[in-house]
Amino acid sequence: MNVSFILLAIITVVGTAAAMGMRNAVHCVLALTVGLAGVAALYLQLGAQFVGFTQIMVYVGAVAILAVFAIMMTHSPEPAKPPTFSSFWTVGSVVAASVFAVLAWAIHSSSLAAHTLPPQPEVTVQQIGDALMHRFVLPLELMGLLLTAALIGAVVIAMNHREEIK
Amino acid sequence: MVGKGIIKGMVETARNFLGSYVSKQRLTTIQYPEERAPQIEAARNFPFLVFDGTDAEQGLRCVACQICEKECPPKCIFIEKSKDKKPDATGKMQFYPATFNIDISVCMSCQICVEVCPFDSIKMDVVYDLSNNDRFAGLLLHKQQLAKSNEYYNTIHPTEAAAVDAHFAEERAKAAARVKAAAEAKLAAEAKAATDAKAKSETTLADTQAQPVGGGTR
Amino acid sequence: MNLKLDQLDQIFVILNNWLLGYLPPVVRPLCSSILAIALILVTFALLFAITTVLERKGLGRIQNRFGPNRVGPCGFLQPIADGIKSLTKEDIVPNPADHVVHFLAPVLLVAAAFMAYAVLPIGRNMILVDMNAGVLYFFAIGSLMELAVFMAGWSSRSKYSLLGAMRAIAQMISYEVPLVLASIVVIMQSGSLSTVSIVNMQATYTGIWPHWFVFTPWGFAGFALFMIAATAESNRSPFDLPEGESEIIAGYYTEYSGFKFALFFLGEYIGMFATSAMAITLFLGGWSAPFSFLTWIPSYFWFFAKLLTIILTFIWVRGTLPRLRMDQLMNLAWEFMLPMTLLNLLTAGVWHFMPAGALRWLICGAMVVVPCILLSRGLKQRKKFQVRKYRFSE
Amino acid sequence: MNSLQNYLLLSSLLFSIGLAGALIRRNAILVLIGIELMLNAANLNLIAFWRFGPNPAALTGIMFAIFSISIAAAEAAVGLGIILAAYRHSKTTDLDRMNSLRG
Repeated sequence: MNVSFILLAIITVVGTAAAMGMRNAVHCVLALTVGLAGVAALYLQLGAQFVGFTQIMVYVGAVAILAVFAIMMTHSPEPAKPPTFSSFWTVGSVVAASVFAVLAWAIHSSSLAAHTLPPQPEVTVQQIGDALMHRFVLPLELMGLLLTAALIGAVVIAMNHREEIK
Repeated sequence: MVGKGIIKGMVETARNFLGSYVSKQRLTTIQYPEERAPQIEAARNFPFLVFDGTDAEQGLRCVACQICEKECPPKCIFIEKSKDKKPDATGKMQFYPATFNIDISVCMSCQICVEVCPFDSIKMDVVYDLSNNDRFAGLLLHKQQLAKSNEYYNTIHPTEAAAVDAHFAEERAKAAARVKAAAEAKLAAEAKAATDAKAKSETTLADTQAQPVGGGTR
Repeated sequence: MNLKLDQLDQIFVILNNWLLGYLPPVVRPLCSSILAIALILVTFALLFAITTVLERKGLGRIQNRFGPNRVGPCGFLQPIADGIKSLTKEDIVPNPADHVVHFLAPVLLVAAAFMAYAVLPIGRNMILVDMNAGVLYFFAIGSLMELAVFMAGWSSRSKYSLLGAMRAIAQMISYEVPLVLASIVVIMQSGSLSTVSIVNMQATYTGIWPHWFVFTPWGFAGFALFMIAATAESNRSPFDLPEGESEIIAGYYTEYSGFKFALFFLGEYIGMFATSAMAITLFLGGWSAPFSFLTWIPSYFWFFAKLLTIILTFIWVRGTLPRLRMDQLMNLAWEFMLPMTLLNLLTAGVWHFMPAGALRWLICGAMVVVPCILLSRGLKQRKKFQVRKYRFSE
Repeated sequence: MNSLQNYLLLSSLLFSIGLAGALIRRNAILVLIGIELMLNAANLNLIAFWRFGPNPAALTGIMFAIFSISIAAAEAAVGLGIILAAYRHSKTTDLDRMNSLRG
């Protein structure tokens, strides 16, 4: 286990844990960006440059900003702070912990530990583009369709229907 | 077509940019401490005291009548009257201010002191860079700082000063005429007295020898 | 002679290698990066200083004023005075502000702005990291700046800051789409996301003319769209609504003072240089000379000459155009820029598959110009871009 | 040394954190973020399996991750749109108080 992995793992786990545990929602999102940047760095460490940068662009540049905007727009005027966690937080954390325990047990007991790092494959953007345009052209088209649908859907859902009110 | 106006504007600013290097008339800014914008004649900000001649102490027109002190709305003028007297601008013996202070941090440049002054001794100045490190003592102007010559007044407000000077000349002429008239009257009175006395003596010489020759000048 | 000029071109590379020769081989990569990073930091901070004074003087001349002319010869030492001033000013943090985030925002902004230079080729063989996905890295880093802007606006707990941040983020997100789409034409044509190979592709000549992408219909349109989007992305006038001082004081950095304010200024300018440098890399041939007989002049000279030209154009535009309204800004992004960039993509595709010749030029030119005119006319008729009418003047 | 197991453990930890967040947070936006985190954990798994797998040249893991990121982005956009619509309806993003079917 090398130093960079440990460092990135710590950053990721601390960032995401803070994102789920902090009181202020905006702080949560900022911590989330740290955690997701850590994940992106892990991708880079694994040699997936394209995915790493896409991760930063999509999560830090788009999702975090969107979430922050949503938090700002749904800022409730009431001064009393609602409790951070829901009423059944004990149940929730027990479920999450047990999920982690099961997964960890499965990983630990599996034969995957035998795998060691194979030589770094050379992944150029050209190869990714070729793969997207040949082998994965149908998923790509579907993805385009999905994103268009999501774009239109999000606009329609979030749009203020002022005409109806009038 | 969209963009025509943008190009027009860009050409205009480019012309300004290059033109400001070529022709100095385009530049409206004045490099302040070295150059100063010419002031119009009606410019005014804080009052000063006018003196005639060369000696600030002797020629001061102010007679410490304290009207300005009373009229000043923010009460920024402080005058202390002298014990002795000195001749004023028209040669009459008058008091003069032993102390004359104006606190220009209080002064509101209303010019009321100038309006009420019957001796044309307080006028408005045009010096505007009066900033100072000491905001109390530095902005309290004393008589020495306030006193400025009539020539200076003539340079800053020529028309007004010319009118004041003409007025003073008239006053002085009147005063001189009065003095002259008084002197003439005195001379005439003396002469008359002399002739009267002579005549009297002539007429009364025979009657009464004991009449003394009186002055009768007063 | 020729050898010497080559050496002049590569002088920084040679110097770097010579310096590293004295070090043990283990630390060489680390020291090489540190040297390069230090050089970039110093160079672009210096360029920032020069730009501030050039901008102030240029804007002054455009408005028939002198501009700063007191400190040093012709006022060129003004940035030093400004730096001393901002360093010695009190650093005021509003009491209700979120102190940690308030502190981190300018740091993140400047760091993100400088990080973008890692993939910008400043000269031949002069690049920090030749990344395979360089252009993608650049845009990913650009999105970090939005986060910094949000942090600044939100942590100040001031309505002006928040409004400025909201405006800035809305604007940056809206214009990131045309920015990326305008640069995709270059990526399509060069078949690479690596900035080095994009520049190498443009650094060839037919006769004396270079193969810059800007000298093609799609390249020219892409360059124009990229520059408009870059102006908006770096919050420069006429798209400087986030800091519209007549409405919201200074936008998201209203509550900053002293050196943090200077950092915001620095970050903004460094970001502007980075986007300009990206435009140079993508469309203007990076460090390559404009004519084949001028290749003997060092490559970094050409890079900085181009960068300075773009900066001066930015200043010129700032001195000319008035600020847009928020709805005009958004309409421009979504109703003009986005369709135009998409059409430009199509044009680039057509260009790629047509045989070279006059016909290709004609068709591709028409494909760019005609929709542009039609679109602008249509939007004008729908009163989306009307001439401003002032109710109370005239 | 830097084995697949570590990456898998890390990703399962991320998944659990995301799951915990999605289950116990009251703010709807943070619940959505928890779901995003779970997706990220899956992505990390995909990349790790691609890297340690027998045939990295096939790029399948990378493709899967790219598609997954796109889906996550779409999901975030639609999810936040729904949250905004719900907020406009009930004036809260607190999930414990969004408990009536009638708006």
